[in-house]
Amino acid sequence: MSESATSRQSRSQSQSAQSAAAESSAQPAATIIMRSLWQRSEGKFSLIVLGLWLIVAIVSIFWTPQPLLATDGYHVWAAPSAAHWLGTDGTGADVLSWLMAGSRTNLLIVILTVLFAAAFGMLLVAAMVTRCSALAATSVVVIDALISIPTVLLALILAVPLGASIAVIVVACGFGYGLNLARVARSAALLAARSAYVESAMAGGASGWWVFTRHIVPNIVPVLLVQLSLSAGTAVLAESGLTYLGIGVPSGVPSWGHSLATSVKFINVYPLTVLWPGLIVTVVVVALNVFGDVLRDAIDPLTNTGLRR
Amino acid sequence: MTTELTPVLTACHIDKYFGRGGARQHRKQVLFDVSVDVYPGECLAVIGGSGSGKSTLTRIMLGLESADSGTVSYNGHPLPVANLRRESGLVFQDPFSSLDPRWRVSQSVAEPLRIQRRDLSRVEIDNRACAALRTVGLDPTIFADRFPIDLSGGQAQRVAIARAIVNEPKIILADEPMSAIDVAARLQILDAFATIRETWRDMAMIIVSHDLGIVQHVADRVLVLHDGHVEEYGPTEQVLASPASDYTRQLIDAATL
Amino acid sequence: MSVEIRGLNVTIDGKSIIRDVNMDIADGERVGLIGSSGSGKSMISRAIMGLLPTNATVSGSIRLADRQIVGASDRELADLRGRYVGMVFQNPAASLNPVMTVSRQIALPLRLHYDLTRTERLDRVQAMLDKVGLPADVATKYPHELSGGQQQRVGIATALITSPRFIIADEPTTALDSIVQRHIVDLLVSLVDDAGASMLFITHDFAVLSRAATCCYVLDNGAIAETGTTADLLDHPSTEQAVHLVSAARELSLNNATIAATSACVTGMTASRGGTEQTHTRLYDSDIRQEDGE
Amino acid sequence: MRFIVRRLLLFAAALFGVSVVVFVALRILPGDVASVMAGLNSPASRVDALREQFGLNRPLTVQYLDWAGGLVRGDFGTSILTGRSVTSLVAGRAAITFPLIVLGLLIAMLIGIPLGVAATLARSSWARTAFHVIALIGGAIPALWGGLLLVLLFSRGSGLIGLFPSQGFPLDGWATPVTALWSLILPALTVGIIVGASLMRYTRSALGDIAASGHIDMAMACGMTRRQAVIQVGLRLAMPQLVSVIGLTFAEMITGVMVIENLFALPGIGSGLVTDLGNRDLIAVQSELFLLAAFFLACGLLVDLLHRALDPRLASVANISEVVS
Amino acid sequence: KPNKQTNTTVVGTGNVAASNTADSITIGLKLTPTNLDIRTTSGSALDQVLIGNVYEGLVARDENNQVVPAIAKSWDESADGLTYTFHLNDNMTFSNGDALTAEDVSWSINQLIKNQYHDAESLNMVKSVTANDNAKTVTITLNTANSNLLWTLTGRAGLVFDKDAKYDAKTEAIGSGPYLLDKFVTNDSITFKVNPTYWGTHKAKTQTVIIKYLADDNAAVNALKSGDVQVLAPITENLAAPFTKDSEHYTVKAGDDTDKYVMAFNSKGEKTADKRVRQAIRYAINHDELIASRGGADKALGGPIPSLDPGYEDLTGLYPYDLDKAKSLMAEAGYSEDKPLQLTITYANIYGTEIGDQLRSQLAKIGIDLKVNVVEFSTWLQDVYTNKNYDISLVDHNESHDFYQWADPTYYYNYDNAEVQKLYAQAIAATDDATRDTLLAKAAKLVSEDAPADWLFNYRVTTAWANGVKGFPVNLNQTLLPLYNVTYTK
Ligand SMILES: Nc1ncnc2c1ncn2[C@@H]1O[C@H](COP(=O)(O)OP(=O)(O)OP(=O)(O)O)[C@@H](O)[C@H]1O
Ligand SMILES: Nc1ncnc2c1ncn2[C@@H]1O[C@H](COP(=O)(O)OP(=O)(O)OP(=O)(O)O)[C@@H](O)[C@H]1O
Ligand SMILES: [Mg+2]
Ligand SMILES: [Mg+2]
Repeated sequence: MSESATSRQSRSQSQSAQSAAAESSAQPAATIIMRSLWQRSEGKFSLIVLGLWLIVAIVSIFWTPQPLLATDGYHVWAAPSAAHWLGTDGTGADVLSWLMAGSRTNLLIVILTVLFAAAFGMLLVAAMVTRCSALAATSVVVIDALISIPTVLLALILAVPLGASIAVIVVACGFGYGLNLARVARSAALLAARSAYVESAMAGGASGWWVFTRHIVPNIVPVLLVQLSLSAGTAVLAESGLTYLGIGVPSGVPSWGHSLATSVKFINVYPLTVLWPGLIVTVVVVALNVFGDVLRDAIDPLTNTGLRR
Repeated sequence: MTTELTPVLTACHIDKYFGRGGARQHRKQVLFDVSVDVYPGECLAVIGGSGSGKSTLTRIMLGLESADSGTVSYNGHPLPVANLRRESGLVFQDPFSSLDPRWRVSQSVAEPLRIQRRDLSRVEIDNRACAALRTVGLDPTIFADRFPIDLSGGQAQRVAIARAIVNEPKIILADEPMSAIDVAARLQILDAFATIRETWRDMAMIIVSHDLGIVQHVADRVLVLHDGHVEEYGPTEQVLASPASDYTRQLIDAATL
Repeated sequence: MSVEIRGLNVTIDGKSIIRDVNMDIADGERVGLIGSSGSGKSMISRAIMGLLPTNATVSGSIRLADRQIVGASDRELADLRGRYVGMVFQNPAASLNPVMTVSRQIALPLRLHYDLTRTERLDRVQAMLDKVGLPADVATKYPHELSGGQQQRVGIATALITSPRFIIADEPTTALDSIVQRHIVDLLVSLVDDAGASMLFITHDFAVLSRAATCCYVLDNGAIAETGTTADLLDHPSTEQAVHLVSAARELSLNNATIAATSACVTGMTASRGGTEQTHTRLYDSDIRQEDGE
Repeated sequence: MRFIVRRLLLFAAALFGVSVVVFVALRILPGDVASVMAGLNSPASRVDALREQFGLNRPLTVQYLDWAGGLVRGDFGTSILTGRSVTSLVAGRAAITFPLIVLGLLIAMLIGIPLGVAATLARSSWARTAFHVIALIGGAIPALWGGLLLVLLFSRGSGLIGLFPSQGFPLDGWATPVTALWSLILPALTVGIIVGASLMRYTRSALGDIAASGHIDMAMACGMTRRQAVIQVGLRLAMPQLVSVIGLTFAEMITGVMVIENLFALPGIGSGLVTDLGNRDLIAVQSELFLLAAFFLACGLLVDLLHRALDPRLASVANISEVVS
Repeated sequence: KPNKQTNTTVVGTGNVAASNTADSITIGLKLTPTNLDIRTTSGSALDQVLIGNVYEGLVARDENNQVVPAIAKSWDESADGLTYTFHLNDNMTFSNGDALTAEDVSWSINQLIKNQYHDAESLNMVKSVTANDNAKTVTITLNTANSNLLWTLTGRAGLVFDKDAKYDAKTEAIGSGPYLLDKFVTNDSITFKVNPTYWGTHKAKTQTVIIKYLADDNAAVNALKSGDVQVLAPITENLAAPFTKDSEHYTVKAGDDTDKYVMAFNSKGEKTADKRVRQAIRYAINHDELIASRGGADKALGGPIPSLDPGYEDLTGLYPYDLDKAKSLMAEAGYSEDKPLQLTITYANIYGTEIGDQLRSQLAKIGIDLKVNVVEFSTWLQDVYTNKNYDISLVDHNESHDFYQWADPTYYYNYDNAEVQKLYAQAIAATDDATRDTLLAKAAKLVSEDAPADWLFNYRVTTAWANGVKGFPVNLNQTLLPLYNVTYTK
């Protein structure tokens, strides 16, 4: 989403450069957005957490404290030690290494889910605000009907032919969140679609595509951002739940849900091992949710006065 | 103006119903046999009580809504006429709702050009947008990069006008363009209209308002609507100075206090 | 009820909205407040009601009779509002409760402040509806079923139902056509004068202003620019802001004596309905056929 | 009236669609109930015989018509594997799941709405921040983890403070209501806290929008205190929105409840569905899914009708989507 | 004060034991039966709870897997091994009051054969089953001698049902055992009540036994901790630590069992047809480590026959953990760590993900890139068991006396060795146990040498109970769980 806003920003930037106005501060929009994100403590928190996540995910491709594949049946559920900072799990593998490697799986899941949800959601939004009232009415009803299907049911059924896999999570969650997105964005989109500026654009001969991409999408970006960030957080949570049910991330693929699901069985005996994945998931989900809120405020020229100068 | 002049836009015997359902008796008739026309270079004002059908009539005249009976013709051709849209400009009642809040002023003003004039280069489009802004008395160097939220009501209204005139329309429709702003700003906008009318001499204009002061200020002719019926129709001077109908007289008396 | 405002400052999110405003409204006085859009007129009225947005900070003093408003507890304010002070909001559509019927809405201040039976309340509501010129059947309707003008009158009725000692009217006649407008202004004035209450009247319309207010404040960008009796102010405005407003208003107000014969008339065009019809009947025969078909 | 009829017709159409989709989706799955029943070490002839006996060899359309015909008559079929009628099977499980969801929702509402109101009313910025943080963290806890933390804290036997049973449901069900209720407390708390946190966010944002609108100001101008206005007027105005959120949450809670039922060994719909699907007891699964979908659709219907009852502005509008949300 | 009074009175009656012994006991088990129809539905969960409790067989098994009398108090075997005569007990009744006669016995077995109920194929060699009601005998004649017959009759094949009773076998059960079925809640629990008309010596000692199915390990442990169940069988070894430590209140014990974790290599698989690959894998697997990671209770197992079954012999020496040998075999077969062999292991999700991860890690060392595919059991049945479409499979074969799997080339192992088949046929035809055992041992060794599978370990079930529970079987309790002896003293 940020791309569209940024490109819009840069487009007008070039215009303003043309219009021979006194250019006192020709800062790129991205810098302004980052700065206003960083200025708020929530923004700082979420940027740090998400940044760490990204870094760890990249680092884990090349390096983890212990090789990921190494199991050691003689030292299962070991307490934290110099060799294993966070101890070992039920196969004797290093918990820290698995959590680090898990971060990239979860990152992938989150990104794919969000993309899927965004694409699907926008499609639905387009259907709902179209001038063809029959299509709009049916899509509203269909969305209301589909939205009641719980993600986990979809995942259960998808998991049978596909087996436990990332695709199951992405499709099931992306589908559900796309519907949610459409439903939530509907009012903003309708507001834009029925607004006087769209009416005058249409009166001036604008095509539906023009109106949708130029007017409606930019005006639902704030809702979109918040909803997508919620979806991202929910995807992380859903991953752990689905993996626990055996229909999420396949065995052997590191993920936070995998760490959580395998260690959760032993919470009575080895509570410490469960602590880490649980904490990480909680913190990351909080960061994602907060990030959506602050990003919305930072990226929207209506709320971020810095962008308006 | 002389008799030979033909009207740009003519509406004849317009009836309009609102409401759902098939049976006519369940629907509400808001316009009763209304006929009106506009000549090039002329400014027609539509006045009347709230809910009397002013907005509906003007929307029908621009083909934004269809009438249940009666015809509208543009330059002698019955609607729909393809080039009416290109050659007309719209100014809505609420300036802020008619500007995309996330578009800069320059973008909003240039939008009609970008949609209709694919032949123009970007620079050319920008130049025309700036010219339009200047016409309505806004300095492009200051206002082009602003967002609507940073404009005052009068400024926003003038941006909306600039947007309506950027494509040099043959006819402009302004639906209560000034109700939301203070007196000083109203004057600015009226000045802007005056400039435009001097620039394009044969541009027609329809203005809807319930403020008789404004009507007196700009309009050449006045149409008085009362509950969907034409109450009075004639030159401004005549209608305001010696109204033929009681209703018009009451309106005028109440306004002069 | 007298109002005395001293050194009022209102800041929202670091932005100064009202700057050092002093204002006096004596018992039984009707005071007007004018100023360009966004100059802070509504904000002052809200400050008097203790209804500023939660993120606003206030300093200075507002005394209503002998009660201090600034810093008063919500409880104390609630006790004043609706009982001694009534307010007509600028935008009736956005302030009337969409899930309350008109009669419940109008009766709300009565219900909150007085111990009346249901029938007593309904009687008063009917009487009030009558006063603002609304038919009795409006009572059972919901706000969305009313026109803008009717909504505005419901707001006025709500503010007046308890016969408050002080009335704030924030542009109460914008959505009304001139006939109804005149009626409402007269009503407000008579109610205030009969009850010996006082009133703060905010408007853009100078005709209305001169009818409603005896003296007047001009607000510019949050500060008082000028003050005086309405007649004086309209005749000889002194500050730039006031001059600007008054001259614009003068230019725009309807004046039968100065109707300018600037614009040309289409000759042969008659001002009567019949005449127009005739012209068109001749021009467009086809239309008539269409109409006959219907 | 027309609205209700239209809405009911849509409801029926949706049910038909659901039945087809569910039926077809399940036939794609590999494995069947006959081989599950025959298990390891059975000759192929037995599997074939079982298949024949259960009518799994018939054409799909015949099987569908058979099933759908039953549905129309209110007969949801008999589970091949357990030999019980799906109705009684579902009824037994629903007697656990629905109380659990309702209890969870109650807890969520008890947590979410008052906290949401409090967050709206809070004037000091640190109090707002505190509410914000509570809502954020509460909504971000994985159900798995949160449930087990609660067990570690409050369960009899393994918890720090032994208050509630940590798992299971009493054998005689609701015949011993207190024990039954008691055994649902921890699972309901687990879902309730998570859902409550998000409900709090919704309440806060809905109330926030309304509190900034003129309606609250009007109520206050009539003589209400801010608290009165927010609770009496604000909540009432937010009600349609909250009703939709809660209606949707109902569906979402099924997701959370599946994990929770496993975690707390409750033989409810969620865990039952997982086993039935695992056993490929398709008649049971398709009827269960159908009933669930019907239930959700009915919830949606109810929400729409409530919406209408709660907002007089909708009474004159045929298509709700035009006005609300 | 009055309380004390009553107390003394109770003590005074000398009913001490009765006052402390609980009327009911709750037992936590793991795998739940889907229905109760033991004649048509597979799964050891049914054998576990129903045989010996509700239904009784002609003969039964003791906890050392040996045949003992049940409905038949004794039996004669003809010298050629073709005729068995069973002498039945007197005055036997079913729980519904019907008398249990020789007619019921022969009807039950004949029905099984006629309707091809579950396990019918194990009675393929039966020629006829006849009853003599007056003499209270049942005679079974065979076409060929079968040394497994008696043992077979301890299982489902020998169960005796009431010929005249009409009931829904999926949800009800009427048998002659010490308990009768009171209530069955699918997926949740089974309640047994004492059978008041029970005829035999295994009189139930506890009035009510509730069996609670706890699929989630945590829930199970919490249930034992909070006293919701008194016995947990099985308990995951790694989770037993708190109970092991608390010996004042709990007892934890591992019992012998016939569960074999069989990691089968598709003998006709594209890559696993190569014996060197199969052998390499067997050398590469560190069984000790696997067992240690599971808590150490399980036993290493080198071949297809576990210690409780006839023909057992310690074969763990055949393929000791030897990475070098494994690597060189892989090299011979053309694979190395740089050019790894891609294999997929498919198994049902009930076994958890850990074991797959461990195998993957162990096999990675010899250049096998093992993909772990954890599926639903029904999918496993379809893909592996029925369609034989797999590289490596993993399943806990908990049946006893199941060596025939290796002598059946159509079984999903795809293992076809004529010598083994011949030896097995001879063993079955043997008329004395010693000969049978030698032949079986020989066959088992041949199988193990061929490496059609690796037997990861012999799973020994760990059971934990609250002190005060007596008489709970520890051995074989996942397939055979007679509960008549169980008591709980608070
Ligand atoms: N879409 C619609 N559906 C039903 N009724 C409508 C619709 N639009 C307008 N009306 C009705 O038609 C009548 C005329 O409406 P119109 O908007 O033309 O009035 P107006 O003269 O412009 O009033 P105002 O001065 O308040 O703008 C009103 O009674 C209004 O209620
Ligand atoms: N909730 C708010 N938060 C921040 N600023 C606000 C808020 N409400 C109003 N303002 C600002 O306060 C200033 C004064 O607003 P106010 O509503 O008092 O103007 P007004 O004089 O009543 O104008 P109008 O004639 O248009 O009603 C404006 O600049 C407005 O932008
Ligand atoms: Mg209008
Ligand atoms: Mg105002």
